[in-house]
Amino acid sequence: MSSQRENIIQRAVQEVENGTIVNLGIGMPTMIANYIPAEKNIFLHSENGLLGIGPYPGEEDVDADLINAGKETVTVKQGGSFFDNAESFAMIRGGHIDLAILGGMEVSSQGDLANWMIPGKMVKGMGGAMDIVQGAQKVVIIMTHTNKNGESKIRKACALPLTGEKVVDRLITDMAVFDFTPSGMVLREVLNGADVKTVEQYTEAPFTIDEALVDREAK
Amino acid sequence: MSSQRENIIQRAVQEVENGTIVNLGIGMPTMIANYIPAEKNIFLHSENGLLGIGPYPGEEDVDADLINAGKETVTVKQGGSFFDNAESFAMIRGGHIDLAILGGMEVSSQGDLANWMIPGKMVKGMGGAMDIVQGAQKVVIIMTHTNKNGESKIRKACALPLTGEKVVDRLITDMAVFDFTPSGMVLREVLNGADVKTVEQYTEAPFTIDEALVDREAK
Amino acid sequence: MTKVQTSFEESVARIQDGDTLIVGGFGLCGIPEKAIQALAEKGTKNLTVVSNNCGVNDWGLGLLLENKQIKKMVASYVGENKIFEEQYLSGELEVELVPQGTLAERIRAGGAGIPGFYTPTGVGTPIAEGKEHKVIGGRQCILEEAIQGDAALVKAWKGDAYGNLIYQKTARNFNPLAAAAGKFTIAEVEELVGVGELDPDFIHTPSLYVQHLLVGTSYEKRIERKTVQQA
Amino acid sequence: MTKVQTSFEESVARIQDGDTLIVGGFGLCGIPEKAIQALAEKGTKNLTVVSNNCGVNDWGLGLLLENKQIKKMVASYVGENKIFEEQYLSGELEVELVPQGTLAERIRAGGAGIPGFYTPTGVGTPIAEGKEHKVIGGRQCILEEAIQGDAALVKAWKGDAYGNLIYQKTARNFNPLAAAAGKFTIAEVEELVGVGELDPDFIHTPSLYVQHLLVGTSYEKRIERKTVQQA
Repeated sequence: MSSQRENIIQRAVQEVENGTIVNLGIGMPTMIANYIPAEKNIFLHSENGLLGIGPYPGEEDVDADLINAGKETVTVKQGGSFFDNAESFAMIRGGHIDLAILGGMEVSSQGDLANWMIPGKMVKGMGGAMDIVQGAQKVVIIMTHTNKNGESKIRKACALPLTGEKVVDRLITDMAVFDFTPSGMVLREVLNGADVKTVEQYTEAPFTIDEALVDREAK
Repeated sequence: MSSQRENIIQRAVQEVENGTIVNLGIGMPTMIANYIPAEKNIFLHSENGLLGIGPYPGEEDVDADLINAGKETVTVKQGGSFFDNAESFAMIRGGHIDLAILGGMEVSSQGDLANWMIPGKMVKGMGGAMDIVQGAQKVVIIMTHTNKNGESKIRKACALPLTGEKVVDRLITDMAVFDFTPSGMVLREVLNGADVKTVEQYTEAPFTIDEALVDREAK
Repeated sequence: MTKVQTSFEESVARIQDGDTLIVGGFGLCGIPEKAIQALAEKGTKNLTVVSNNCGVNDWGLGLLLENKQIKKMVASYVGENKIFEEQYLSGELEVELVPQGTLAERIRAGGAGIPGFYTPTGVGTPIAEGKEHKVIGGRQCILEEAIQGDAALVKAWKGDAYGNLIYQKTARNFNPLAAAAGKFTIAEVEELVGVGELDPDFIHTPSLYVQHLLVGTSYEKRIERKTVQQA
Repeated sequence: MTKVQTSFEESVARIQDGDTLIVGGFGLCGIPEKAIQALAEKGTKNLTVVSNNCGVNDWGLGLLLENKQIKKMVASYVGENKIFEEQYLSGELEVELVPQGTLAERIRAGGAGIPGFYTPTGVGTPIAEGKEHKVIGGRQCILEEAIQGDAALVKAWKGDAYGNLIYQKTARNFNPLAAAAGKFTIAEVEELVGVGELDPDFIHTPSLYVQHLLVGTSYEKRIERKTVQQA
């Protein structure tokens, strides 16, 4: 794993609070599970119908009937449960998931998210992402701050088709943490040696800076 | 039981076909269960969450957790199942019940049913009746032909508030059997010694007479 | 992470005057006896109670009626209760009658984040008055809205410390729906089992719907109509 | 009264050219392997298939794609299948992408007689285009309609002759929803058990949703992403 991705995951795992129900998106977010400290009792929700994802199975325990939303073989934790997809999304839509951490392609200053479709490319489908961003109590997006060309993925407005409008609560990149508040996007933290100036340079979307952060930099 | 009610039940039980799923309303319809021949394999649906009502329990098997929609203690038949009320009415609304037999206060010539509310009297509620008349594949109403004052309960239009509009498929009284078709209400059978003339006399609603019945009376 | 509580009194203290409360049970079958009793003792007032029925004079939700704790009742059938009749006729008690299937579906919708749905149930009846009508797939329907509770009281057969629940026979009825639709769900069980003892394939209410779990003792489980086979 | 059939070939012959077919499964997990194979052999054409995914090139619904039996696919994610991509890009295959939760709810609604419902899912996205919008309880929603199938194919773990079914682990997924939403539901099981052997408190699909029940043998249960713990 690149150190960039590793850094993002390390910061993202701090979002996971003890005793909560968490849904992790496919890809980088799934990897967060490996970093959750053992003393935190978390129930991971998998939208294909499982509450309480356990670790990957040993070779002898691989079960084709027990997979996560990424179609990987998994196990079930003690106290977990299985259910159908209507129930699974009732949990999501009904606000019973405390935290969802998903990947992103673009995030706008008003908290719009695009993460499912690139026009002109083969459309694979949105899976459960549109439901999750509407339903989870807190939606955290993790993504690299810029694309391969060094351009900001945090845009004034998303150019890509949306997954959800005004749905992002927090954005974690390799450089910064932003919150989306009624009064706009706020820079809360700078990460991994970046400073506010660098963040401003690589962020297309306008944002304000948390007072505490201003104070810290002033020191 | 009055012979009038007994006659209605005897005719109504003939509606119950082997291998079907049947919902019986509270009161007189519930009693139909006792008349279903043992060789017919029927699954009785109880809207409080039971498919496969068995006979009343023996004294030692009475279970407060096992009741029918009339709140009577019952048993469960082999191959039966329990479910919650959303599932129970999914079965009803979704068209998975083959036949419902309910009591009636008034039925109109277009197949409207009133059976839940008398203005000026204390309203007890409709329970599941409004769902059942909309959802069951076939709705059969059983009631006495006339009220205590000898007035027709089969009306041009119902005077009482409706349970459902154009929902009755068949009406069985102590005197006659009517079907409700796109071309109106049709008298199919006269029962218990009544003749067409008597039925006409005691029926406010206009109806046509089944050809086969005309032929029979002509003989 | 355990949701086990020991005091019904303290648990129901979460419920505030004026709250909307969803209560499981069908007739007196599967009702949360202990939580209702504690709430009657607590005396919380001006409640909107959503439940298929309203108990009988001296049991179940009838206890809250007797105390005049209920401002509004949302139910499908309320015919078993004299006090109900008195309070309703005197205008003290507001009543919303909802067809049983629509009530179940509205509560399910509340738990499932479905703000509204169309149903043919009630079309052409007094229930449809003032509601939006729409023809979908050739069928005339009315719009019904979700019901959510500030709290829900449910009764299960067994539960574990995380809040996983299973129900027994027809005592399931509205309980799983109420559990999901309550923002704060208090579940009472006859038996607390160890975490892992409930088979994950056969859990009726997954843990995340439950906030408090209490063990009740000496359940009365009153029977409204005891019917037995003639020997 | 028994619903047990012995020939997958005869059962799938109920499905007509042009039918809408709801198929259980998530990825390759819990798919009705045997009925799909029989349908591929039968060659029924112009199908509208509703399923969360569309199999892989040489397995599951991919077999029907390969045969060009599918006219339209309704799914939430179709990224695992090269043939799909080809047919889609060439315009041979019509595709309706539906958010997974909306898809599950639309199928549930089809089985439950709810013609339409409002959901916040998809608001502000391409999914919402052309759909009726309504604010309910302060939330902007779109109207989604029920999906019913002329037939449904589902895979369960165990079943009895009446058609009661139970599923195992995450192989449950869309199967109970599909079973209820199919006008003619063909269920395949790994094991046929005696009537009365399934506990009535723990039946996932009650008998009335199933029309045909068949026992499949030597299930392949292919795994898409075998992941194991590093020792």
